Amino acid sequence: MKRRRLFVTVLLFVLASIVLAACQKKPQYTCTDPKGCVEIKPGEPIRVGAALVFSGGAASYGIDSKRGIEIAIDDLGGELLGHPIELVAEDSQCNPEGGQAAAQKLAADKTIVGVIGTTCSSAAKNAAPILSEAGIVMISPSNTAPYLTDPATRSPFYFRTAHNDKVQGKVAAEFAYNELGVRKAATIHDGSVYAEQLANVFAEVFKQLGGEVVAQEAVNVGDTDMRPVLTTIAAKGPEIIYFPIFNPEGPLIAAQSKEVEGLQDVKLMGADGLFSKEFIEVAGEAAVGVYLSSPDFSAFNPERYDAFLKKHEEKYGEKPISAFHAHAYDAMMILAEAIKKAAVVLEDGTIYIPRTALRDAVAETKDFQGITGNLTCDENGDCADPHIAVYQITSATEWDTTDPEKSPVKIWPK
Amino acid sequence: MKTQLRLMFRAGLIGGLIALHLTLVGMVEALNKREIIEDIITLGQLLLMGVGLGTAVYALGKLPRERRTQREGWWVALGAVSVVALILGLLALAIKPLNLRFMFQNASPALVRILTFDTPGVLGLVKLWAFLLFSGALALVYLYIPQPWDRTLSYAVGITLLMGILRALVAPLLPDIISDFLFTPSGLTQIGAVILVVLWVLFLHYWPDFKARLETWQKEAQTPQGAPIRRRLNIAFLVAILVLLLLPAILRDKGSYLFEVLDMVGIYIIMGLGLNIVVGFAGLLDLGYVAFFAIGAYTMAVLTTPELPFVRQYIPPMNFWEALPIALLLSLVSGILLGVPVLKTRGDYLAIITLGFGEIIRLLVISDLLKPILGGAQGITGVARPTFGSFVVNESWEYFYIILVTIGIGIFISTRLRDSRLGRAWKAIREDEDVAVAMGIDHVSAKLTAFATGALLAGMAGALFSSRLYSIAPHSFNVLISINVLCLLIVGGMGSLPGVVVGALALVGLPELLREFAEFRLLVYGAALVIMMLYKPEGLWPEKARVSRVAREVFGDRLKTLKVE
Amino acid sequence: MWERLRYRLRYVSGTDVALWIVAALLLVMITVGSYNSLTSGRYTGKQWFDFIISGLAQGSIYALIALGYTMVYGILFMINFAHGEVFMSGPFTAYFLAEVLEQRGLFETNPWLALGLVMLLSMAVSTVVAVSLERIAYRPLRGAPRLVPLITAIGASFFLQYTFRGLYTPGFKAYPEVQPLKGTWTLFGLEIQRMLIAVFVSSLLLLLLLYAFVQFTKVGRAIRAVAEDQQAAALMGVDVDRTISITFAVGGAAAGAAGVFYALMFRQVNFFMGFFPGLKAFTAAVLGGIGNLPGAMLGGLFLGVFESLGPSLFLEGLGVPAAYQLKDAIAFTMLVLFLIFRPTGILGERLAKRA
Amino acid sequence: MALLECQHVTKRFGGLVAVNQVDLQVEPLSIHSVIGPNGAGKTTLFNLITGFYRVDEGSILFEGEPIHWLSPTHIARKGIARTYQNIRLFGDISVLENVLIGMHTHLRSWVFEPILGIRHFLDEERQAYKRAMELLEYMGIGEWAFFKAKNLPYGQQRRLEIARALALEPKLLLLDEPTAGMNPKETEETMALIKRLRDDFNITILLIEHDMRVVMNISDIVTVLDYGEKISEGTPEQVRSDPRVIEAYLGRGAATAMAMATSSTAQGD
Repeated sequence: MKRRRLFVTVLLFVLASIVLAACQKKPQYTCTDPKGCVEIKPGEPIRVGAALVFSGGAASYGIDSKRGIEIAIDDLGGELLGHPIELVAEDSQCNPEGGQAAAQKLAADKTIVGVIGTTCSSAAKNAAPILSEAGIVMISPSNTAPYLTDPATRSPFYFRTAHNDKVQGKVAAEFAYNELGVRKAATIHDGSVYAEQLANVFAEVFKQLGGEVVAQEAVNVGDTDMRPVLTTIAAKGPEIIYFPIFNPEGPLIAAQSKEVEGLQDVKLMGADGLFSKEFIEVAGEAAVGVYLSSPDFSAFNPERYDAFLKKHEEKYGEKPISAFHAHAYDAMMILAEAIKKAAVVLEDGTIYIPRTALRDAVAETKDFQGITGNLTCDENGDCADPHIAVYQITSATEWDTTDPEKSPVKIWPK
Repeated sequence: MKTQLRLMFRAGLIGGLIALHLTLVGMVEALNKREIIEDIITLGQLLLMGVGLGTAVYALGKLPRERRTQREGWWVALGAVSVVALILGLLALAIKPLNLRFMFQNASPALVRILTFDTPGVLGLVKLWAFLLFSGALALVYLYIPQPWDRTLSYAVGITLLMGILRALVAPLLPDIISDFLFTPSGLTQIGAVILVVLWVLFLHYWPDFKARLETWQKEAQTPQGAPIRRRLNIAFLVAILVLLLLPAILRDKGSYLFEVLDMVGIYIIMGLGLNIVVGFAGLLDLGYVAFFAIGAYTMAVLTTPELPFVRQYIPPMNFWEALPIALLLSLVSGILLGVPVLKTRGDYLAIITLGFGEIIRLLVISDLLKPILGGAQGITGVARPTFGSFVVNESWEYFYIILVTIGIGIFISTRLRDSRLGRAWKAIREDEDVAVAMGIDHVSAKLTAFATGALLAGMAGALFSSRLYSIAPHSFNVLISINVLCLLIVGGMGSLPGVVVGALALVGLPELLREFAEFRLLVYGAALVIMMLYKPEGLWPEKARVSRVAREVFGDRLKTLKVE
Repeated sequence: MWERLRYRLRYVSGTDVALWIVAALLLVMITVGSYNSLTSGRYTGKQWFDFIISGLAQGSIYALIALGYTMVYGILFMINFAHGEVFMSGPFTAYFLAEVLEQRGLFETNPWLALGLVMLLSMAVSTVVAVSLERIAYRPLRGAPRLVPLITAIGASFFLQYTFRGLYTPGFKAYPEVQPLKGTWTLFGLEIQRMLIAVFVSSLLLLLLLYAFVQFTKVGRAIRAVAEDQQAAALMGVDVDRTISITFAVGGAAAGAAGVFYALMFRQVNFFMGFFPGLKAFTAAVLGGIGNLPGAMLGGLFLGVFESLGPSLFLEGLGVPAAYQLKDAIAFTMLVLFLIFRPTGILGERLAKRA
Repeated sequence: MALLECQHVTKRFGGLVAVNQVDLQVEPLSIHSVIGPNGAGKTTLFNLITGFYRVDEGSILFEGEPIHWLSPTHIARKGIARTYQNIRLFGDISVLENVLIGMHTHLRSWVFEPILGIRHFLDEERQAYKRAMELLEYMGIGEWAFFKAKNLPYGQQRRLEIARALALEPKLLLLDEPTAGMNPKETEETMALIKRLRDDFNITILLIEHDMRVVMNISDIVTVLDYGEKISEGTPEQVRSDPRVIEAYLGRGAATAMAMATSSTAQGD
């Protein structure tokens, strides 16, 4: 019986201390936001979620973006409004179930202010509605599927800093038809949502302009020997091959196309998924002459990107490993900016962030000086710089985005 | 003396290598961001502590029991831990001058700071050493705690830390007041940790008493005069079941993530039950099981989505219940169709052929060829959800009930078939196909039935999966799913039905909860599989010798005179 | 009459009939597709030749990996799922040496020496990984039910993949170029990439080396003896553990060498690079007759050519869009057909019997 | 009419002729032994009869019907059961279930009956369990019913294998060296058992032995194989004195010299 008394005493003690702790809380601000507010007491961190892909074959995109976010946090001095920023990274994988699970997990955590992610559009399809329901604003650094910002299907709390495929695919097609003057095109995608969509948009627009799409081919992620598919394409006699895919399949296509008879003089064009130094490292000499579409770097101060690269190398011991670090950096910065705008700061340092207000603050982002361009969020959640430029690689060794005269050289619009 | 030195260095080297691996892979640094107990210890430090503790335990384990608490034990354990400290210290020192970062991306200044506890110079190394000595000493302290308390205390600490790690699961389930008090956003508060340890110690201490009482009740209930007790026990049992069944509905708002996880576990359990019939009962090693899962999921999606204009020309979108039988039928038929060629092959060839089938299905799904029908790389959105009248099943906790019912059906089918003529035929084929055939068993139809039943369950799981997700993408159906299902069978215990549940919880549930450490999820998963196979190859819950229902009925009391093994 | 027919077909079952029908359908599809492709004149003879050449090069890589698979299978009868990771570990590690050598300019001044050093390191690392894998993960499991080592191998495969990912980088690393292997050579009046020839020739050489090793050395004899019957070999004084270790070491070294060729040919390494080639190599090993060294080689080449030729030859003629996407489906369909109609592979099984 | 009839049965493995033009007639309810030295083709003959090997030439008739084109499953269903030289039990399942598997052909249920729990199915199962237990008890291993088969002692495993074969209710039972690995006492018990089996179950038994002496007492007819060919056939006495048999067993040189000695030893048994 003695034992039982001990047990009861301890239990009482526990309950008492909990009640005491609960009584200390005194509300000073009444939240009227329909989706509620995040309360951050002095010394507590502002918690930002990152739902990106960290496992499987696509992991390098997610890790790349995560590093971009971390550098952004460093650039903010690790804090916002006197509160440290804490990044909560969850693996959203590259499929709907991963997106759903990661979103549910983040949505269950009431201290999460906003989420950067997801990496893959397929994951975003499921994550966006869940996070919107929970009132968590979500900015994706790399989703490109038109579906996500289509007014009919978009979730209200969803934004992105990556380019809608519709925009970029159209620019590429127009450039090829009008500027390069080619009339026969071939496309290659890799079975990813991004590439397939881009290739299709390109083909559609190219046909509308009056061109002919002679081949629409596809490779698989992980393929290394591209000669057969290139030989197939060569037989159709295109003047340009559009391959809006990723590393390393992209540079392999560029490199091996030089080894396939009939393709030596065909023009090659990729998209922003390939716009990184790694492209020339793998493709070597074959990279020279390749066109890549990308946000227009001359629209803003490109030295910032260089500073970013320096910090990246310092922090992670290597160059960015994929294409969406800068987009992620900008996404984090936009979020931080919006938090500053929306937060209600009390005297003792406690801040309240009304969720809908935060969303509106993000939506109002205008002429934001990011490293991927001048960002303005439109009413559907597309925040990427609408100015897309086409660059041409002119050197197999040099990669300098700060100087428009050096490779890659900006050639369109002039 | 010499053997002790050898033991010390051996243990130290093993521990040191593991510590090196963990640090250079980046685990320590990544986990260090998570504070398990506020301002006291991070998960990364806990990991290093675990290595120190493990090294000491390993070294002590090699010593005879009585010598562990003597001076010898102290020397060996702490010496081994010091070797670990030495190795980590050398790493911390070498990172900068040798530019290790050129090769090992995680050999960063941040790592050095963690290893030296933010203290530059020699003092930092001393701190590292002291920290590891402390963790090694824990193993020795354990030896000095008197008997029942040593275990109780260590379990309590372990469970408390686990609660801190799995905060995302536990905290939302508690009322806000309590969870705010016990948990920080990343782990436990200091008071919370103390309280939880105390509570767990008390619970674990009284648990044996309680269990013993329960057992005496049960025994009493079986005596003729135990009717009232029996009645009370039955009521308690029913109430417990009822509460369990109602739990999802009670917890629905707080536990949306929990049920997200449980749904996924449930779907894997359904698949596991199906594959258990194919591999566990009939012994047919199927590595392409994801094919049937994909067929179920895609049939459901194609038939019910408003998208896909090509298909919609011919068939209007169906609702969930209209599409379900078709999905099941198709997966059943595909099970038979894929089963036919497989009949001719055995063993590893069977494995590779089925693997090939799985890949073929995935490639077809993603291909431009079938894009008008299957949606290609973009997948399909707008899959129907189950409806009951005007009620639409929408939330994950609502799906959980449907999944639960399906699991129930799966278990029912499995148990019924296991002890039937067909089940025996499967087992015979598994054990020795030649002899089975010589016994007049039609191995063709037995194998095809196994494939069909397995495919049916996988198709069901797939249909639920796609409906629950509302949209599906081809990348979800890769070979990893087949491997995962097979592994959960083996981790749970081949052929054992409770093993399927345990295996799914261990291999799907746990990694799901640790989603934030996903960078290391498969690393840990792989290591766990290897360790599991090395030390417990029969699984966590192996199939025990059973006496079937009919046997119990037929032989009745005679069973007691027979040896059961 | 009916009796006679029934007697003739006495051993044909319903399953066989079903399979024959499927095979016949596929065959018709293949023939129609090929006929259409060949008569449409889409491709010139030179282009068909190019398909075959690039198929042979890719196939040589498969073959190199398959050799390791097949040796391990021949001796332990287990699928070493982690062999793809052994293949990855070597060149991924050797990348850093290559990078240093390139910075020092050795690839310019003495490319063969540089290549040799990189190759050596890669083989050493792969060997160490393979041997420790055997020692730590497989040896304690000898004699366990077959599924157990398979699961262990799967686990080890994940573990290795993510270990190397954590150690080095989750991204890609680009290998330096080797000048003498750039450009083309003219053989029989045809221009062929030097790299392709180099890979093909070295895989042939490696095969010969391994074959000679297994066939003519004392250790090779021990390997064959263990493959034939472990217990008997042990009774005859063969150190079984050591022999198995050596087999893993040899398989690992071959994988390390293959890895460097892969890295040179495709200019990039990554932690995931072993997974798909590993899967394909296993398919190749099975195609050739698992446990059979020349079979692995033949299977690899066969698979490579089929993958390269198949989409254009069979599928395009049938009007399949983006046919190249389905090349793996072709490979696996062929594997399935092969296993059904010739279950022991092209050259038949067993390391012991045929080496 | 003979129950089983082999007509000119031939089986080749590559260049090796394992069974060459063998004729065999097994009379109903007889105990017929096939003996011969190691490698004489006895087990191959069994595998031909049970359909595991394909007959290259000749035919095998069972109850007057050709069975050599049937699959092993169908041959088993015609009523031929067998045991193996190196015992092949279903090791990981219980002894009782091993016997139940033997009854496979006499039960009817498949997928739906057990799932739906149809009464007919349950009755059938109960009957089967009872019958299986009876068989086990007949063989004297009833107490082991719920042991895993692989954990039985060696002698018990032999008995279980026979019990499993009997569960098939065969007309013809093929026993492949049922006394292999037994000491003389066990061998004698087994022989007595075989005789009892024939009488209690009314079955015909075809028996393989390589030790000639073992079968002499119980066999009605003995067929001697050597290098795949039938070299002698007849009652035990006839076979025992056949010089070709002696030659096969002892070698050509010794044959004549040892003829007397052998026959006297045999008589001494």
